[in-house]
Amino acid sequence: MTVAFYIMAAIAVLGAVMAIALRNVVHAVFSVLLFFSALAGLFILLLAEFIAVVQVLVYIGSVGILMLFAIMLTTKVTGDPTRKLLSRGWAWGGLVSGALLLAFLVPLITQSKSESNSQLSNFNPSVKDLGLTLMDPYFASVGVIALLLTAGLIAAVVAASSASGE
Amino acid sequence: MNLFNFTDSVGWLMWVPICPLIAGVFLALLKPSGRVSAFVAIAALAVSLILSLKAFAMTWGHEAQIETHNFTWMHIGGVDLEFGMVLNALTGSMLAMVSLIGLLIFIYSWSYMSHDDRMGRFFCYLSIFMVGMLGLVVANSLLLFFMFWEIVGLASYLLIGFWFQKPSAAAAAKKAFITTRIGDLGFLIGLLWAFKATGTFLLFDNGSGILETTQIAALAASENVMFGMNTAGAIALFLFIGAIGKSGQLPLHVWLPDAMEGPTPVSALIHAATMVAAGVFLVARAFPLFIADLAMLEVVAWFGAFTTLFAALVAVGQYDIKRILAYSTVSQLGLMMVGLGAGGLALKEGGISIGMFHLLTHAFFKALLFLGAGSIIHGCNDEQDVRLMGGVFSKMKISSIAYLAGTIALCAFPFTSGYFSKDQILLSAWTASGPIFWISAIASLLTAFYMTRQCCYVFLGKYRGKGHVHESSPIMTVPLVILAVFAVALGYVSEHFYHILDYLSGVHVHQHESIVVIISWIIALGGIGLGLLVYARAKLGIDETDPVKKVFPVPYRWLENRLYADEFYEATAFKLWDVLAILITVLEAIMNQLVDFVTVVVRNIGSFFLNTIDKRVIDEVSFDGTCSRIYNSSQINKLIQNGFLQGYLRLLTGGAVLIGILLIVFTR
Amino acid sequence: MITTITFIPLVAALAIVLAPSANRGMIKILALVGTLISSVLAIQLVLHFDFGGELQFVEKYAWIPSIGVDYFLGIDGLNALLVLLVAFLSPIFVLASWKVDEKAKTYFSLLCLQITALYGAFTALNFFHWFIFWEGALVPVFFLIKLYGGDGRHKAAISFFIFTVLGSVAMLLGVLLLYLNTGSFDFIELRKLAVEGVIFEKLGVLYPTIFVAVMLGLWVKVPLFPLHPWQAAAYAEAPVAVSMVLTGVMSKMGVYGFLRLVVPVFPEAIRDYSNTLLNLTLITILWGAFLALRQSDIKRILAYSSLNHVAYCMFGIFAVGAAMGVDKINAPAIAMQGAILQMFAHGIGASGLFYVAGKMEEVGGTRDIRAFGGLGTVMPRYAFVFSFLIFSSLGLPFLAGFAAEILIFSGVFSIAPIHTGFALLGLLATAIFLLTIIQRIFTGKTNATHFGATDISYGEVLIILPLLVLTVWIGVAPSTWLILSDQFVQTLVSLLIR
Amino acid sequence: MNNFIDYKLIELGQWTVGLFNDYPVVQILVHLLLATLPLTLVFMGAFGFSTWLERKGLARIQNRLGPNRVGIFGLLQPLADGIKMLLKEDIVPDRSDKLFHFLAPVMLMVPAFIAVGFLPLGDGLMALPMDSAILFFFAVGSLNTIAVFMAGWSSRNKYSLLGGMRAVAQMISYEIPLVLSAVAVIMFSGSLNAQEIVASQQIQSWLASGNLVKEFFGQILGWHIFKPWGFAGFIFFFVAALAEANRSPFDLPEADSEIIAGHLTEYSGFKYAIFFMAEYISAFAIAGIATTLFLGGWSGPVIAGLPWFIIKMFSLFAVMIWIRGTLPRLRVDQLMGYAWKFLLPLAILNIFVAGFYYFAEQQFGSLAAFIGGWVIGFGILQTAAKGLSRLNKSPTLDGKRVYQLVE
Amino acid sequence: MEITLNHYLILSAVLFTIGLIGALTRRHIIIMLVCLEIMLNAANLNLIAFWHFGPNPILLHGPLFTLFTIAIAATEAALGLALVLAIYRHFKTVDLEQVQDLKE
Repeated sequence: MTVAFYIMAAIAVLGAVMAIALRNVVHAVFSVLLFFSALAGLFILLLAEFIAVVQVLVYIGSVGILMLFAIMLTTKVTGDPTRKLLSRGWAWGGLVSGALLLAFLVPLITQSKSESNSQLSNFNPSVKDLGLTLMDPYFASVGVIALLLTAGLIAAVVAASSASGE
Repeated sequence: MNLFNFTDSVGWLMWVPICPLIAGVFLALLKPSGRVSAFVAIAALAVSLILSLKAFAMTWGHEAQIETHNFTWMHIGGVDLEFGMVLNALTGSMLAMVSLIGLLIFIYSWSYMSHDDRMGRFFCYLSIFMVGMLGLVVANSLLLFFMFWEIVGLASYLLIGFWFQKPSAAAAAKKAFITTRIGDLGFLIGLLWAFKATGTFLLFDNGSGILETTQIAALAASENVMFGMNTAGAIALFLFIGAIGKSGQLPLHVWLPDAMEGPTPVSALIHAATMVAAGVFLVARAFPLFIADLAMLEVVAWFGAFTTLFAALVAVGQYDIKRILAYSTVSQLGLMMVGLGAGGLALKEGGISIGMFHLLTHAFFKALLFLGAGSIIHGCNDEQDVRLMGGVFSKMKISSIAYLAGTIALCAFPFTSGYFSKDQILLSAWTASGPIFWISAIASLLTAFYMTRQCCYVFLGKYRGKGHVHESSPIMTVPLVILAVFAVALGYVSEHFYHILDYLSGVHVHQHESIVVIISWIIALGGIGLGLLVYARAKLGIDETDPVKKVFPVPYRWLENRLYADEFYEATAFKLWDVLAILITVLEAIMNQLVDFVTVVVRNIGSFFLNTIDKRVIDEVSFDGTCSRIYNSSQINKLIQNGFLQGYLRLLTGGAVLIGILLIVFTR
Repeated sequence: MITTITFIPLVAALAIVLAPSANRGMIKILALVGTLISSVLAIQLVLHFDFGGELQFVEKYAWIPSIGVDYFLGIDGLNALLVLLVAFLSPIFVLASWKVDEKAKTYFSLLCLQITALYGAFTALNFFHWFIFWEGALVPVFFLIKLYGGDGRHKAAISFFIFTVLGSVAMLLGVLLLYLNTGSFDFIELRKLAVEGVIFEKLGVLYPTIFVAVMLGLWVKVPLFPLHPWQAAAYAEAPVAVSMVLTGVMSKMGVYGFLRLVVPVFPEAIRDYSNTLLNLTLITILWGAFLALRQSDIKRILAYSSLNHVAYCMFGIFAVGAAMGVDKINAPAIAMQGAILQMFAHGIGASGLFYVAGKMEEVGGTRDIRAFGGLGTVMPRYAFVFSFLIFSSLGLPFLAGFAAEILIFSGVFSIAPIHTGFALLGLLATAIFLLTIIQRIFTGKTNATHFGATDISYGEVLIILPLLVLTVWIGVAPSTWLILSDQFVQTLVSLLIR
Repeated sequence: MNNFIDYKLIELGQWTVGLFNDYPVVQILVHLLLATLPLTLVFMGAFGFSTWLERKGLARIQNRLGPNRVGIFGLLQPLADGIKMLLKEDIVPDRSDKLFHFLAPVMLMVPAFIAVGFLPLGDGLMALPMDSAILFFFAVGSLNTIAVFMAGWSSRNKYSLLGGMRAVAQMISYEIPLVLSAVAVIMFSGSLNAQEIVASQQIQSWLASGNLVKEFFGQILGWHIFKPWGFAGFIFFFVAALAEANRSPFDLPEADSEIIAGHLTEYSGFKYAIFFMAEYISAFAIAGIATTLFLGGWSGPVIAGLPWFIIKMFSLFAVMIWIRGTLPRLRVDQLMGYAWKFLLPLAILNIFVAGFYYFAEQQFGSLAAFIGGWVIGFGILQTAAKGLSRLNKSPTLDGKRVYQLVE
Repeated sequence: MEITLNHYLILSAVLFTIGLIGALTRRHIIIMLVCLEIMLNAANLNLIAFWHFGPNPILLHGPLFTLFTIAIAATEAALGLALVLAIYRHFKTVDLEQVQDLKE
């Protein structure tokens, strides 16, 4: 488990770093797909099979594709060899983000008590349980999410198509 | 209020006006064809007639009995405004007369109007009229009486102006409405005063009604309220003004001859038999008030006397067959007033019967005369000028005989109905006041004279008009015959004659004076004789000068021009009215100029504020100055708000970092 | 509830603003639906009104507590009938302007705004927000006249605006002075203070000044004699529906203001100056009637007739001040009831008249009655409706005008018989000029230009039909409506008569 | 108990694993090998066979012989082709993205084989026995898209890119009706487990009755395809599956006549062979999952589960071949419209029909639900389909069509 | 060494920061969206980790919440990319620096 975690973590970090560092946008997107799959692996490690599947279905199968589409539709076919990689004042951004990690997240995490024992060893959550929970106590939330998705879908269609009407 | 209770209360009397109302609404809303309309209206009125006859039967023999049925119309501030119906002899007889004559005239109109494509509308108006008239008769509240009175006025307006395409008809309708309205305002004041003085509008209300003894006594107790009269007299005076307007008495008589512009059945029904008699009926109804101040009775009698003489004189100078009858009506109405006034002076309560009896007989023979005239006009191809008629008798036997029956009744030929009623009036006048008697007698003589003149013009000689003369249809002649029978035969109830008088007034009436009887014989026969003497042999026609005119040219011209009454009003009242209106219009124009001036001033003040104060002070110093200062200070903010997305994000993150640091610092 | 009724038309106005301006049908439907909902709710509300009770359906929330301003709404006997009036008329206003197509969006949103202001002005019970609605009713009318009126609309709108605003300013100053001395903007509170005589005491020397100042604003709005000249022009030049609003409801706002703000708060003044007030009112009655005699512009005639009729209301109200005491017929109550009923009856009748007069302009292209003739032959339905309303207006029994006028006269005659006698002359003049209208327009030979004139459609008949039905209803059974204000009037009269 | 072959195979596997009880690491490896190797080999063999089958079938349909030189009936033709492919030069375009050009076929093949692992080949015979196997199958199936895009993009060829984009758009679109029509089955069986889904297609009470006739039919009549929603769902699923596997008539991404084989343009040699194989294995996988979902999986009378499964799967594949030989290719605008405007609404409607059927079965018994379901449920679907096709009908072009070059 | 909650937390913090750095420094608008997804995923990892090591995993709060997050993230991605398309059409660029109309 330990090994698997470190491998996955390494892949995830690598993917993420590559995603923000690579000049070629398509490559960047592919590396973020790598990051997504590593995260799916981590989910499996954490016994959240279903979430892993959803991760693959949604992120790799849909969001990634969507990004690729967006790239294909916006820049030239081969991807945009951007003149400059980083935006104006990038140093500020880097500095601030790093500061956030160091000043905010790391101290908070290190201060907290480390938990290692999992209650999940004697309980294997099945998809059925998840579904029942989703449909019974959280039915309203599911409805809201469904509405949101529909609204998002329509909004996306409108946003993407209305401009073409110009 | 139980409308369907026909036995123990008189609430069912309400159905008498409601029946034609239903017919009228039905005709107005559904607009059926002319034939159906006529049928509906006649059927409704027939029901009313049956109910009226029931009412008549209930009162006959119970003359002193007064039955009422009252209900609340409005409730205000703890006070009830009540309406009601009353059933006494006055109601019963009048109802019977009105609905009977009404029905006959409805039937007559069916034929008379059959060529008019607005026949349905005509019957609708007629039904509305019957609503008003019957309602007025049964009303137990002065206010309700007034309301129906106005409805009658409306119906009269609509019917006079029935052929509104004719400008003269429209003008006559308006004139009729407005002239009677002048009288109505008097009536209104009278009833308001009555309300103020008694606190009720009810005529009879178990002893507390206006006409009942306690109230009358209270009203009569106050002395010298107005012109030396007591309150009852004052109220009566104003009510009498209403009666003057409606019954075409002297100052306000001008509308009635003009009203002949309407269809002939209308003239017969409204402007001869019923509506114009409503004024007389009002006086009869409110008679206790009149009796309470004898001065008021004299006023009534004098007004009546002047009117009857005036109208009889004018009638002599007219050529239009309907106009002659119209002036005759005015004259007879005056005579009824004389009857009421003088009768009141002579017989106290019995005065009612004197006037009312003539009203009833007059209704029959005058309706007959109008309908006959209508038939003759119809037969003479819608010609109304008597000079263009002549020789009608031989062509239209039935109509002519009926017409002649009416004529002799009107002339008070002995033992006809007119004779008895007129005789009673002259008798009362003889008792009451000499001058009034003589004026009435002269007027009666003139009546006989002008009726004879008219008959000579119409029936004798050769036909002088265009086309052929033809007899009218049976539907028209049958009512004529029935009315003729009534006109003559009402006289043959002579043994019941005093019964009728007793019945009408509720008190025992008996008067006899041989001289008067002789005088009235002389008047009737003398008038007819004089007329025949002058006109029977004379050459008559449109080109010929009237025989009387040959003798008295100047006075006759005055008569021809109706004694210049219209011209007089034109020159006085109308002018005054116009001058007032012009004066106020001018004043208003001046005020409008002032308004414009004010507007200009305000606008100038406004522009002063705009140009001087706003621009200088507000804009340059305070508001704009502040704004530009704020604008300048925003240059720094502008650096941050640069629209660069990541810039915002970075600031956001910086903020988070700051919070983190603060958290760390403060949690330690 | 009242809040809902008041603001639904406002919501409709907003919706209209947001609606696509090309879609006029939708705009009109929106306006109609908005007003209809309000109307239905308002009628529903009045149906639940308890006749015997005092103030009902009260909504009272502190608004600006520091100066005693509440959001205070309620219905009592006085405004129940007027709310009903607005409820009956407001959909008809919209329907009457159904043919407005040019700048329809602005028009209908202004109209809806107007209706909100009307509801508000009739239900507000705190001077502060009453005044907001009062002025709020002014602005849309100004624009409606200015944008959609006839040829002389600019002048009419300006003079209308200036007059009413000046009046309002006077009133505002007066009420502010009143507030400074009594510390209350609340109508009910002020009435209570007046009953206790506190107001008369506290104001002292200022009393007459404040009375006159407050009255000025209302005087202009009604309007009464010296301050009426704006009226005829505004009524004549406004578009049909706005004329209806002006005559049907706006003039009633002035009368309502008298009953709400002047009579209960300044009873002493009403008593002391009753003779002057009655004289001025009488002049207004005759003035309007005689002016109308000389006019040939139909809307001007109706405007002056309106001047005359509304003055009858004031006649009834001022007579109460002149009353010496309650005699056996309780004349002051009858007069005041008459005044209130006259507001309602005239609101219904005059709106209808302006509506049909507008139709006349449509047919003949002019408002000059001399240009017409014989329309009765070609347009029988129209002639019927027009004549019906005219007869109601001239006081034919069993129609609305009579019931109200007979009450006013019955009451006033007991108090001031001479004045009544002269006022009856006005009645005569009314009859003359109204019948002249019928004579000119409908009788005689048909004008050649109008042979092809089409009669009003059944749809238009349907618009006007509720008014006709109400006219008959008021005339035949006035107690249906009177019972609403009976309790209120008795209270008010007992306050005025010591 | 006719599934003895399945059980024997499982026993054999367990026995083999049991041999290495002392060496845990080796045991895991052996376990993995036993799970994957036979599968890989079998399916590669099946791939070879199916290429032969397809060529033969197409040839028969087109009234010719097809491969007949190498081996009996040309049976060894696939082998020959494979060798040829291996020997060919691997051409990589100069400006291509080398890494992705190399990764693309691998990315396509790996998910295809993983997907095959989720098929319930027999009773208990499953390479990756996971609880939510169906879900995993679809998740893995969606990875195909990435690979195709990779291939298309990395070739630096406009036809390739166009093909890749077409493929991506098509696959994403058809994935939705595909999953939705499967949802009906999942809902009905109440499980995502492939074995349970198969078990739910056997009428358990009949199996336990001991009556041979009942046992026989109990293994057939429970198939979802015999239910109205199942029949409709199967059709939707199969149509979507054709598109998902880029099979004719949805083979637009590889349309030779339009875009010169699309994303495969720049591939040759072994990489091309891998692409080819991955596509066939994908087709097998999707046919297998259709079998599992609608045709009762391994459930069948008389003979064992594994043969039944393979027979069914290959029959479906044969139908695909048949379709390929029969139907022309779709136009690209029709393609998307068909997915979004026709299949998707019908699939959603089908879910409702399935739900109602489920409750009808509980309420009225299975026979009544069966009869009523076919009448009502199928009627609804039929009406909906008719209505949708009418709605989707493109406006007809008026006027005579003009052939400029012909006339 | 046993894997504890803190490992996951650190990992997710690091991933989040990487995403943040990308979002704050890269000028390509799509990369920025990519970075947003990275951050969201890091958060998801946190949720699952807390659930896994949390006191009451049987309630399945973690996966549920993650499911919702993913749904929202998917919406966000779709919408964001649609906006990118709109922006691209409007500005003819995907360069964030040139998309500064908000300034006016």
